Amino acid sequence: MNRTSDLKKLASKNSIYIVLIFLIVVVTIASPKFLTIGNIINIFTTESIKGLLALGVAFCILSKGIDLSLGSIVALSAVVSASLIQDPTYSAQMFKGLDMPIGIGLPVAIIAGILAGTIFGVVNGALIAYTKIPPFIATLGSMVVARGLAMLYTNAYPIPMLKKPFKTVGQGNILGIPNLLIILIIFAIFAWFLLNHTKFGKNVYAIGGNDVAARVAGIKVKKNIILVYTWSSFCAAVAGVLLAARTGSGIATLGLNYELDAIAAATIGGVSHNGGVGRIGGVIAGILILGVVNNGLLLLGVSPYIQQIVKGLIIVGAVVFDMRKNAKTA
Amino acid sequence: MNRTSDLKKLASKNSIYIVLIFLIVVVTIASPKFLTIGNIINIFTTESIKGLLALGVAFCILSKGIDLSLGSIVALSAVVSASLIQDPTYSAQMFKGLDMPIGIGLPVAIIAGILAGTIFGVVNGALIAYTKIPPFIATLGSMVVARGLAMLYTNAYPIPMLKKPFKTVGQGNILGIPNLLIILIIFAIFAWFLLNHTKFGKNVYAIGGNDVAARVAGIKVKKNIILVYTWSSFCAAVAGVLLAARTGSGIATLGLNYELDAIAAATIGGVSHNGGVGRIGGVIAGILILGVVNNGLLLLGVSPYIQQIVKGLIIVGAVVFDMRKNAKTA
Amino acid sequence: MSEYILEMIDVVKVFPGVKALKGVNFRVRSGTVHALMGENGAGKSTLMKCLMGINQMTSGKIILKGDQVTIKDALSAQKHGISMIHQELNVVTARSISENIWLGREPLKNKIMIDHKRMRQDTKKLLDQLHMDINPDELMGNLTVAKMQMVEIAKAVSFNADIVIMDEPTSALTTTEAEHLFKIIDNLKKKGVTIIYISHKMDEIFRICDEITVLRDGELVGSDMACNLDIDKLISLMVGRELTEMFPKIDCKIGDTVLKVENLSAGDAFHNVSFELHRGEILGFAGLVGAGRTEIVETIFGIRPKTEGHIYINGKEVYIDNPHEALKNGLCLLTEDRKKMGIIPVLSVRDNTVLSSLDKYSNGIKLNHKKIHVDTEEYINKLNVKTADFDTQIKSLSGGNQQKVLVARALLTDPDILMVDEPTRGIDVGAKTEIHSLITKLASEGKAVIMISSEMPEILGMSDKILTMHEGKMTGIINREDANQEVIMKYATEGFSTDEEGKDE
Amino acid sequence: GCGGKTTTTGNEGNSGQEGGKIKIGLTMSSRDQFLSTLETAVKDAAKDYSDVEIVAFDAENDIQKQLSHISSFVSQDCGAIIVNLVNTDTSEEILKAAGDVPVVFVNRLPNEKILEDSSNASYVGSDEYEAGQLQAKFLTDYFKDKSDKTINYVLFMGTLGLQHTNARSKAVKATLEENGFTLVKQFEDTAEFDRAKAMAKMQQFIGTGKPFDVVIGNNDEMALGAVEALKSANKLDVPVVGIDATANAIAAIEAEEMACSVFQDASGQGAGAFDFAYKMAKGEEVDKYGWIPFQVVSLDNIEDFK
Ligand SMILES: Nc1ncnc2c1ncn2[C@@H]1O[C@H](COP(=O)(O)OP(=O)(O)OP(=O)(O)O)[C@@H](O)[C@H]1O
Ligand SMILES: Nc1ncnc2c1ncn2[C@@H]1O[C@H](COP(=O)(O)OP(=O)(O)OP(=O)(O)O)[C@@H](O)[C@H]1O
Ligand SMILES: [Mg+2]
Ligand SMILES: [Mg+2]
Repeated sequence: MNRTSDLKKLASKNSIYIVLIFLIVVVTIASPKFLTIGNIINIFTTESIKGLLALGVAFCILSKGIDLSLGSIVALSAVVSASLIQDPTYSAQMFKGLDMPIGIGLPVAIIAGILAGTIFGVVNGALIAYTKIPPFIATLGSMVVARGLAMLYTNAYPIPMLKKPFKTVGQGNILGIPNLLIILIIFAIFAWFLLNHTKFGKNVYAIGGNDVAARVAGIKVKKNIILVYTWSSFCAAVAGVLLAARTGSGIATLGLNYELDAIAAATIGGVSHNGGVGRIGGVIAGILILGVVNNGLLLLGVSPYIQQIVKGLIIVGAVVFDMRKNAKTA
Repeated sequence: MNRTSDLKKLASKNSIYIVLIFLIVVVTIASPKFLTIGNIINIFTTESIKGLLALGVAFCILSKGIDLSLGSIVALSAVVSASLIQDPTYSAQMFKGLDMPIGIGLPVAIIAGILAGTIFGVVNGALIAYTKIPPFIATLGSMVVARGLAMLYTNAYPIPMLKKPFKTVGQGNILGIPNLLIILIIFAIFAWFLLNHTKFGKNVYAIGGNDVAARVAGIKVKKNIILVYTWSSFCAAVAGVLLAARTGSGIATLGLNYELDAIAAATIGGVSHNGGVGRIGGVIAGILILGVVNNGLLLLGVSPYIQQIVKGLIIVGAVVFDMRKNAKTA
Repeated sequence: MSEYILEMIDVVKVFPGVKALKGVNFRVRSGTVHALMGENGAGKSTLMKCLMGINQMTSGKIILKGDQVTIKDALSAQKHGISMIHQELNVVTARSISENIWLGREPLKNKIMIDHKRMRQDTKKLLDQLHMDINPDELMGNLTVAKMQMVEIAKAVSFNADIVIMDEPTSALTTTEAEHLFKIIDNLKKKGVTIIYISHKMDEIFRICDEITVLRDGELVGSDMACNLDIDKLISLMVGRELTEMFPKIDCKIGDTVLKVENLSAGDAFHNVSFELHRGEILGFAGLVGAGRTEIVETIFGIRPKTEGHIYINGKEVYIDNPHEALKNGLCLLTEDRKKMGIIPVLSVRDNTVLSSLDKYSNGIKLNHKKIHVDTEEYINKLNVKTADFDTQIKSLSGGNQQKVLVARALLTDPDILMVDEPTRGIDVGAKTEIHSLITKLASEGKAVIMISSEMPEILGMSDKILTMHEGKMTGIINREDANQEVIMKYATEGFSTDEEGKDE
Repeated sequence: GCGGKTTTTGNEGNSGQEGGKIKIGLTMSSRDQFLSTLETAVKDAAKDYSDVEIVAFDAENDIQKQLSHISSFVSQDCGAIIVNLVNTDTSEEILKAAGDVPVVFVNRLPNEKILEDSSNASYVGSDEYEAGQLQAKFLTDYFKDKSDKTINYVLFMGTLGLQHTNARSKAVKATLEENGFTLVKQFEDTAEFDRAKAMAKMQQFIGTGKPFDVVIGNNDEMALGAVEALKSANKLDVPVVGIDATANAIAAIEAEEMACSVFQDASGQGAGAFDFAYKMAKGEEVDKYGWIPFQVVSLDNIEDFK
């Protein structure tokens, strides 16, 4: 009896993975193209940008917050880094004549892009920690402001013609594995390490679970809140630089509504909006579920309108299944 | 001493109105055109659609939920009602030759539009109540599905050439007061009545404040959750029909991202995402703050990019001020 | 009709991983006060929650007034004439007291609108009847735990139920309020109401109960009239063994001053409190509800700001404005409000235990999980916490066991100065003794302890000195030798001022 | 003059042919009336051939999605890909992802250098800049008797950051100035191609009482929104110009509520794109550019567009 109940427990604890596997099986049966290496890599690269955002926002949700500014931070970081690494021969170059040797220019562009985005996280975190305004509002404000800055900076024109070595960062691969995927994996491992093996991670869980009790237990709630939002914006800023590199241009409209997909991925993966509950494995599963659904519908050639409808139903269905499993054992 | 402290308490309890008045004063000084009856009525009519959504979503947030599907419901209701009340002489009419006498056609179109939207609320509520999936996911699913249905129904084509009496519903006025504003006021009063003078309202507060306590007290939590989401989608459906009537056509892209503004208005107005705290007066103030900021920036002719930035800063600033006041007295 | 108003037959309740009730039979005679006893985690609350429809029993029968009934939710329990005061407070803090009391059954006028006026009047009447001096419009969240508890009692009474269940109603109350509750119970009994009473306080049980049922590990141990039992017999029924001593006080050497508090004030909560705490000393804080004892320790611990005064640790003045600082200075606080300031409900037993000591287990970056496992398990086992495993969410533990985990958290920080606020609230006799001996042991190791308790025997049995408070003022410090129940009550209720003798005598 | 450069599609053999059917991938930037018409035209054109199958996706204005569409077309062995770019500066990445598969860009013009450097890419569509120019041309005519040559204008821009927003806005202003007018900006804001938003903003702008001689919209929906607002303010004498020539707009022009619109031939672009793609998939040569011109629609020639 014990063994079967252990098995049941295991299954119920990991039901989101079951959903994922189920979806993969269904799609594979429906379309033989699905389970090809090319396609799998395509899924991963497509979802890697949003995946980074999901890894970031998961921390916010764990701490009982939310970050709506991520999509805009993607745009801001993308345009800032793109503006610094345009091909100097391009006539409409944003900073006329700017041509740093690539050994200096590349790091400068990347770091400037990441900094421009990450600052927003620090501000978000400080606002939330010190003024106690709802995370929803603080990050909604940043969302609007960051997008506006990106527009203002570029005058809403795209920044094209980026130098090749920069583009390679987002388009290249190592042993056939796309750089984007490698970076996603590194971030996932790092996020997992942070949450499970550091004090910071334990603090995030505790703050989300009961912030008053966490403070009384001696946790520096404010400092940790700032760190949480800094982390999430850092993820988004890296995603923004990568997106500019991948698409070969920086545009102020990049990443529109990405935060919603990222939050959805984290939520599907079992990160609770009541705070304190969720795992990185679940977030990754959530990202993949969205990726498989998107890709599957695409492969099956479903009409775009019906695609949306089916996608909505599958997302809800996946979470319902996950909850049902939990409910049964509770 | 007692009197001054009473005054202080009053001020702190109503600080969001102070923010509103402050903004009005600033804008009035900056632009003398602001405080004209025409402009004020304009603000109200412009914000009335989102205002209806805010009145709806406020209930969801009070019950510790959220409703992301409202913008899509606006679109669905708009296209459904528009499709039933097109001018029969229009060659590309959606239902060829459909021409009900206006006495039948008008109510049918309106009711069909409202029903099409409200059904989503019932489904949302039932999903949240019975399967316990997070409101974020349930309504995200509905958001995608409802938008997809609206697209599918219209094939993404606008439905133009609506009959005049239908347009009058959204464009007409009574004694100079636009119908839209009248409807908003009726809904606000009704929402206020619901929250403060009915069992349903008390139940919503209790469920949001402490759902275990509510359950233990014998409140039918599930039934009330379903009612909450039905109400919010009803508001959105009415808004959708009105929007179709106001713009004289139904398009599947209507209401995109409106839910975000509605949630922002409610949050600015002091409705707490931790559930159980908030008042209708605050929601109205929140709507007006957004309206005054939008209108003010427009009157001052601020460039659209800078508009966004300023708007973001003002939203955050307003809420920070509100919180600071609260913090001082607590 | 049989002599029993309520029979629960063969009740089984299975939670994932835990069989909380293993076929319990429970019979209650009409018009009696029936005590339900047992160690923490024995299944008392679970049994009552099954009766209230909060938990659904896995199998079993409920026979009410001779008829078998099914109770599917709280509403149907109310309809069957049962009401309950829950062990954990179930209040909506953001709403007013009258709204909380009439939650879900607000009086209506013209069928739709809530009759606010009547609601307020009814509340006033109810509170007056029960001699509670609380404003019906006050927000629930502004009350102290004790007052919230009194409101919960008033609410349970307001149902006019045939059966009132009280799950540890006095755990947050002081003696005076408890007395008040006993009067209420007496009145109810006179009206023919049946009461099921759960408590870990032995003296109460024998004062008010007619019959006692004991559970152990989800099984019925026995049931008998109170007059056939005494404390020792009852304890051995509950624990399954004899307990030697309740207050294993060791007289240990009192050392240097570690904590000195001078003229400490914090807003309206308390004024001008001064005392010294020495190594090896246990200083008890006695007073009535609202005396400001909790505020004093919270202020020392940096949870609330002080408005005046000085705090010295080991002779050096310290300025502590957050708990993190306090912990670094060797202070530790076990809070009174377990739900709000204690547990992180969704985290595991282990994570809750280690929460305050993470610094100790982090080598700069990485946490040493192995060491955490060993140390937490040691404390959890020592305190005999009843849990399926260490990864169980703490919210699924019984109330008393949650408290034990918090005690373990405090002990794990290895503090120099331990401040415990109602440390044995809701803890069974066996574990109480365990906690008492742990505190005593700490003192004997040269640590200093401040213990707030509303249980007179605990204060008297454990303290070296007793500081008494009345309405935010310190009314005296009594030595162990001079202390007895009457003296303390006098100081605590009348507020002897130092320069003026009580004139009411 | 680019016709000289021939496209060597080079993929003879049977890639792109599965069970005898050629697959042609179509990825649309988003959905609106115009793009839906274009998409329908592609599909309708394909119906005339028994050996083609169209696979259509919607990128929802997300470049990332569009890139993944291309990859999945390649893995599905499409014979050719029709791309309605989300952003015109990503053409290089699109071509890279497409590899050997020929690409037809439709409606949105990619970076011309990249297009011309590529051996198996072509473009079918109109020049967005021209749309604005045509609006300006109409207005030049309209205001030719205006003595002071000063135009107070109201401009409703589409979604900020999109290429056609930029091109149309820039073209109409620049051309008017070239034609000797002094432009005075009274109001210039985005209404995101949305009728309701344009209507709301126009109403508030009218409330300011500032004078204006013309309302220019980046598309018809916004122009119609402005018309609704002008109607309720009884100011229909001000000319309103739009782009797209939607059914609604044509009716409004006929009712003399709107002054002109610019017809962009969605069906023509769709059919043309399909034609190019089909030929390229079969290894035939096509021109580099297939221009489908814009046309002004006003009361004078309204009958041609009904
Ligand atoms: N929701 C739940 N999920 C899992 N286990 C539970 C749950 N509720 C109670 N238990 C378990 O059931 C057992 C009985 O708990 P119960 O709360 O009834 O004890 P109790 O006798 O009231 O103890 P106390 O005196 O500490 O209040 C405990 O082992 C507890 O861990
Ligand atoms: N959150 C609060 N808001 C307002 N007043 C409060 C709050 N908490 C406590 N008080 C007030 O502070 C005073 C001290 O209350 P407190 O309960 O801390 O005293 P105590 O001696 O610790 O009593 P207890 O026996 O309940 O622990 C009381 O007057 C109480 O009403
Ligand atoms: Mg219990
Ligand atoms: Mg206390």
